[in-house]
Amino acid sequence: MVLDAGTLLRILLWGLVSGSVYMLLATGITLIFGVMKVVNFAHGELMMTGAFVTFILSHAFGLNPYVGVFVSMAAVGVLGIVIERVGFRRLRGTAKINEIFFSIALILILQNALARIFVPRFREYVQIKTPYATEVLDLGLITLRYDFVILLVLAWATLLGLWVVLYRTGLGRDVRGTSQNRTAAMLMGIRVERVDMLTFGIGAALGALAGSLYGIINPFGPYAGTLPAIKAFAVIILGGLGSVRGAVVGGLLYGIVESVATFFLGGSWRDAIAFVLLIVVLLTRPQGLFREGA
Amino acid sequence: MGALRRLRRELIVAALMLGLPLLLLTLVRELFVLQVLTFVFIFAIYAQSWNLAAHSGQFSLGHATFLGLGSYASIIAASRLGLAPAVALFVGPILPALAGFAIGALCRRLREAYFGMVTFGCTAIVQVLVVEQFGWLTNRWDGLDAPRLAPEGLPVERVAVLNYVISLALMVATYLVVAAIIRSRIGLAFVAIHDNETVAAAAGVSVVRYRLLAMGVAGYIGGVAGALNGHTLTRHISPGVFGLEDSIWPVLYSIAGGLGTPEGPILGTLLVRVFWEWALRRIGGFDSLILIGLMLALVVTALPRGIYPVFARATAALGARLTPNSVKQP
Amino acid sequence: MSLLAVRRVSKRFGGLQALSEIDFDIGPGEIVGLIGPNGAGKSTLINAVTGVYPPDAGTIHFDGHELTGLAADRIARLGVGRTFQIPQPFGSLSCLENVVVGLLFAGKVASVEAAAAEARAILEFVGLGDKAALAPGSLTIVDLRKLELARALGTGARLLLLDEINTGLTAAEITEAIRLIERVKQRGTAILMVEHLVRVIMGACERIIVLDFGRKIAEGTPDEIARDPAVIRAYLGGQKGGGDAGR
Amino acid sequence: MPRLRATSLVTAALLITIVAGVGVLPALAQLGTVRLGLLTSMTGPAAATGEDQRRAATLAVDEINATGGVMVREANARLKLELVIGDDQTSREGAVSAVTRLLVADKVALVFGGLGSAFGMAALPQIREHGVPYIPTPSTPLFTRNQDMGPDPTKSMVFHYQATGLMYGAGIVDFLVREIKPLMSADRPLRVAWLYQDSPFGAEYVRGYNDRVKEVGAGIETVALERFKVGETDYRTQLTKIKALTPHVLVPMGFRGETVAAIQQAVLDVGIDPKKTHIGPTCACADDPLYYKDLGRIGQYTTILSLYSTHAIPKGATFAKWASYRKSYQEKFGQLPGLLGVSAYDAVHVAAKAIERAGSVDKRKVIEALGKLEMDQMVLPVHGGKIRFDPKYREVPFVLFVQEMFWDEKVKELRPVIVWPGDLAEAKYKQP
Repeated sequence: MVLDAGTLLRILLWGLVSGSVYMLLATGITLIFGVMKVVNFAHGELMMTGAFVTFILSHAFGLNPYVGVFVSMAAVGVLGIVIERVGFRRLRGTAKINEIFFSIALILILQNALARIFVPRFREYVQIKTPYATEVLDLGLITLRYDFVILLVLAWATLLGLWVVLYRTGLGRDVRGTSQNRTAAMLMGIRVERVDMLTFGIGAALGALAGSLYGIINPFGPYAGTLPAIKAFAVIILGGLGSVRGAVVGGLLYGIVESVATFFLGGSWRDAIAFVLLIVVLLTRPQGLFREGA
Repeated sequence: MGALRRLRRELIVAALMLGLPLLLLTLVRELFVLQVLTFVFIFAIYAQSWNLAAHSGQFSLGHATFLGLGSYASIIAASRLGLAPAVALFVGPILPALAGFAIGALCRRLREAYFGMVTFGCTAIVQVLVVEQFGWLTNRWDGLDAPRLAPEGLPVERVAVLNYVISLALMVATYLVVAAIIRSRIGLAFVAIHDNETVAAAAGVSVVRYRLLAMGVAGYIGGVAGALNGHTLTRHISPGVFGLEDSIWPVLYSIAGGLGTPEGPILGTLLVRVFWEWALRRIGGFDSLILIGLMLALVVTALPRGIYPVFARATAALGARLTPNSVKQP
Repeated sequence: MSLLAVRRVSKRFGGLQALSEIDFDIGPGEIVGLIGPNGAGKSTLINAVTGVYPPDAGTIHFDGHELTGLAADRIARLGVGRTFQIPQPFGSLSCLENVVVGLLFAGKVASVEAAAAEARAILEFVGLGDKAALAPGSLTIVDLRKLELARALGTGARLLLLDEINTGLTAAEITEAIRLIERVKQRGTAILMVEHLVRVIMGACERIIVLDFGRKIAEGTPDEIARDPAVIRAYLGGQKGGGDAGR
Repeated sequence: MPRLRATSLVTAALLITIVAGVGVLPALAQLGTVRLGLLTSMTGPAAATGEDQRRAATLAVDEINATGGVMVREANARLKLELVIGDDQTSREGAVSAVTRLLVADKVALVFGGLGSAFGMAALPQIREHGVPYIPTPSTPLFTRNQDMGPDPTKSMVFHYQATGLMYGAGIVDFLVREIKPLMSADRPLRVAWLYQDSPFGAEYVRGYNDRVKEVGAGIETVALERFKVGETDYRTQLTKIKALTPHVLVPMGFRGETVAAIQQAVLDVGIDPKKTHIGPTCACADDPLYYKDLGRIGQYTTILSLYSTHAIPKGATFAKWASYRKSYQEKFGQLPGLLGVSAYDAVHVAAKAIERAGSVDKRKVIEALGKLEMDQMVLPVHGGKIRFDPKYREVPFVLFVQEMFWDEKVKELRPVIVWPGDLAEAKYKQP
């Protein structure tokens, strides 16, 4: 197996790119889990809804996807808030497994609603076209499409923005407070119900961003969200439930391991390797790489 | 005799559970209704196996591992080793039982979301092993055809009735086995572990041993459901069984029915499945699936403890003391 | 021969040396008090003895068996029962069933029916006879403590470790609790009682061990302990000259 | 007490479902019609292709009913055809319950159609048990070639109306040896790399390819057999591995969306140069209108092995029906048809002809008629112009041809030119 520098660099690059998408998805999920201890398997469908909104804005209205993505984040953020109000809020206090049940129902609703709207016209797969689709940045050893550069910049800028919100704003303080100790936060006068709502909105918006970026570099369909979401769950467990730092490091590590494993073991191991990694980490550190809630 | 006396209530329910469908059998000749109900009986066994593991606090998101391995082992035993399907049906599930022990051991220190994720991961890994490493035995992606449980040469109507009765009998048998376990010291140990492991240990319960036992028995029962499904309804098995979809069914049915009770999974499977079939036939396409999603969301938000409490309150009015002394709420 | 022999037991959590070189014995049927200011290592010691986590160093023997490193459930089955500082009943089981669990597994009672009968007797003994069928969720803090004790008794333990079973009780409730512990002692069960309330310990215990910052600073009869300067200093803090100590 | 109201609401709803459950009973068959069951994916990832088959089958049924229906001697009347849809939901369980509904509830006279090989195979045991004639259109040869379904007449109710993976694999080798090898590696082995879907569909294409390479013994060296999971759309890692092996040919084998993604990622992201590496021939099942639009300019000079092309109509009289079908489909549905829709369209006509020859709707007689059937080819081109199911494996020898893609500035889409086999070729294969 010839493994020259160019090939290795490209493998790590693909891992970095898919890792960034996993990272955004995982950060959204871990925020929601951190604050509300809610396991929402339908996060993948929120991701796909975001991707489809960006797609329609660019396909039907000609809006540049890198502008449309913010509209999509807002729209899916609102959808997230509605879902939290209607569903997860009412399940608080009942059995933990009910949340999984509710998210399964959500998967059925969102997936088939998207399919009903898009499949008759666009068949199984669509892809978001960007104005820079064929422009290429030549870095000597490898060439890199503009879209990848923008993806990495957008993903990390969003993380920076999230860090600022979390550690430099009132809302951020409330979120971290509620995440660490809900009852204490309530006693301190934090309106935890409002924090739940906003956190779910932010988490959903991050999912929409992850979906839109995924939809720019890969074709996607209404059913493409479920697997990435479950892998993102494995990531937040790898990184430590509720820990944003864990989600970031876990997401990147995950993308790279998947890419390297696909290179050496072949495509059929791609999904399974993710869980082999999870099992190995959990056997050595049952609470994940970073302490919970960091 | 103590045990039988303790199960008096369950024996009544079992008699009802056996009698009503048999009565229905005499009234209804429509083959399609028989096949839908046979599917309900088989997947009620599968949901029961998930419910038993959940009873000990182990909420698996990869239960398809047991369904699939049970099916594969039984079909291979029947077609390659020449075992009669009726025997392979009970020999095959030994493999998922062992897998249950292995997964239980792997996850003995993991709880809730961690446990769920690793069990899901195991399903993905088992699929690759079945297709790749054991491809020579499992025919890789082409899958295997399953010999029929009913003797050859039997006309289609008689086969459907036979499948119906066998599945019904096995469902009721599983119900009684699980009820006996839940009512016994093992059941108490499961609930103790589910509620608080440290205190259970302080009371002398060997937490790891009982968790493994729960996963092993659940593995076996899930395997029987897989084998039964293979030899009666699908008559074929392919690696597709190890997908997320097949792991979700028992979770849906058990929760809709009501967790922690042996009656819950059966009730849940019946109601959700009949609604599913009705929606698919009457509406079909994406709309039917959206409607099913809405219905499930409504059920869980309105009835967080599943349909069972409603059913129990309703039947309690009939005088028969069908509500156990304390309705278990996980 | 001592029932419980703790030899040079130490336990460290990261930087905190929770226990260092603890030595003591408890004879069969003896009531021993374990006191010390908050964070002295009382609960850590109980958790080490009952196998919640193994000690880093030292050995623990019970009735000739080595406990160090054994799993918590095996220690319970050897006859070491305990209650928890914060009562933790099995939420989805009735009070009767809570006690039945202890009887069936640690107490090694053969059948569920036999265990149920004996559990009813134990509940009567601790004063919860009328609440057998109730779910623990509906009990007061006092009753919950009684349920903890009942479950521990159910394990047929020959040594009971009571972790602050009287904290937060009113004076009358404490007297009742002490009388209950006396009756447990009459059944020949040795008790190691962890308490803050010095008055309770002085009243009930034959011997007292005092911990401070993870070290054993004193051991002796209640009178000796009351006069021991090290104990006074530990309890009343380093007052200038300690003039008005020993109230 | 809002909680009680919600609970009673749900209980009421659930009780209705039990009563409605009886509604699961089949609709009464319209008197005097012949019911044909289309078993395909109407929901799930393959839903679009299912829709294409539903449209095409409806078109065929309407055409036949317009002529008064099918002449059935036993009923000495012309009976109308009735199309019943069985949705396999792109899943194994879905296929089993859908075919059960078709056989048991709707009591169809014949089952046909389908996209996913795995779902067709899952439904097969039910069909064999009921002994109903089955005309599957997915491509796996296992419908008629595994030991259970071999040439024994009692098990031969399956008549496979689709080019099988074996035919496709062989066609790919023949094209590469005749057209590509002389240009790119006349004196040394042709280095071929595969990137294929990890599924029954993908596996049998590779099996057909490997069998043909052994048969032909030509200088082909398979340098890579990279796989991707069904539903996966990021193949950059596998393609990077393939680029490092500097192959002469890259064969991306998947459904339409997967094939388009594989080619775009190969050329744009991984930097495989179409001038140095020939891309194709890709799968016939990718040959639908969106393929030519989505692939775009980088698809130039790539090839596709087709049974039915959306844009290129091979010359010759045998293709008259092809043009008229295409026109009526476009008029009725506003979109151009795809390959699997055409297969379903033809299957309806084959079924109707067989029922007419059998003069009855009895399954054994229809099976016998299908076995002896000989009719003019419909839309899909067949060697010899006649549709006949070979006695051994009951397959139809379809004509496969390769098209090369060229960018058409006017329509801003790719347009194909048939370059192989010689008798159908409009032009020689043009190296970029």
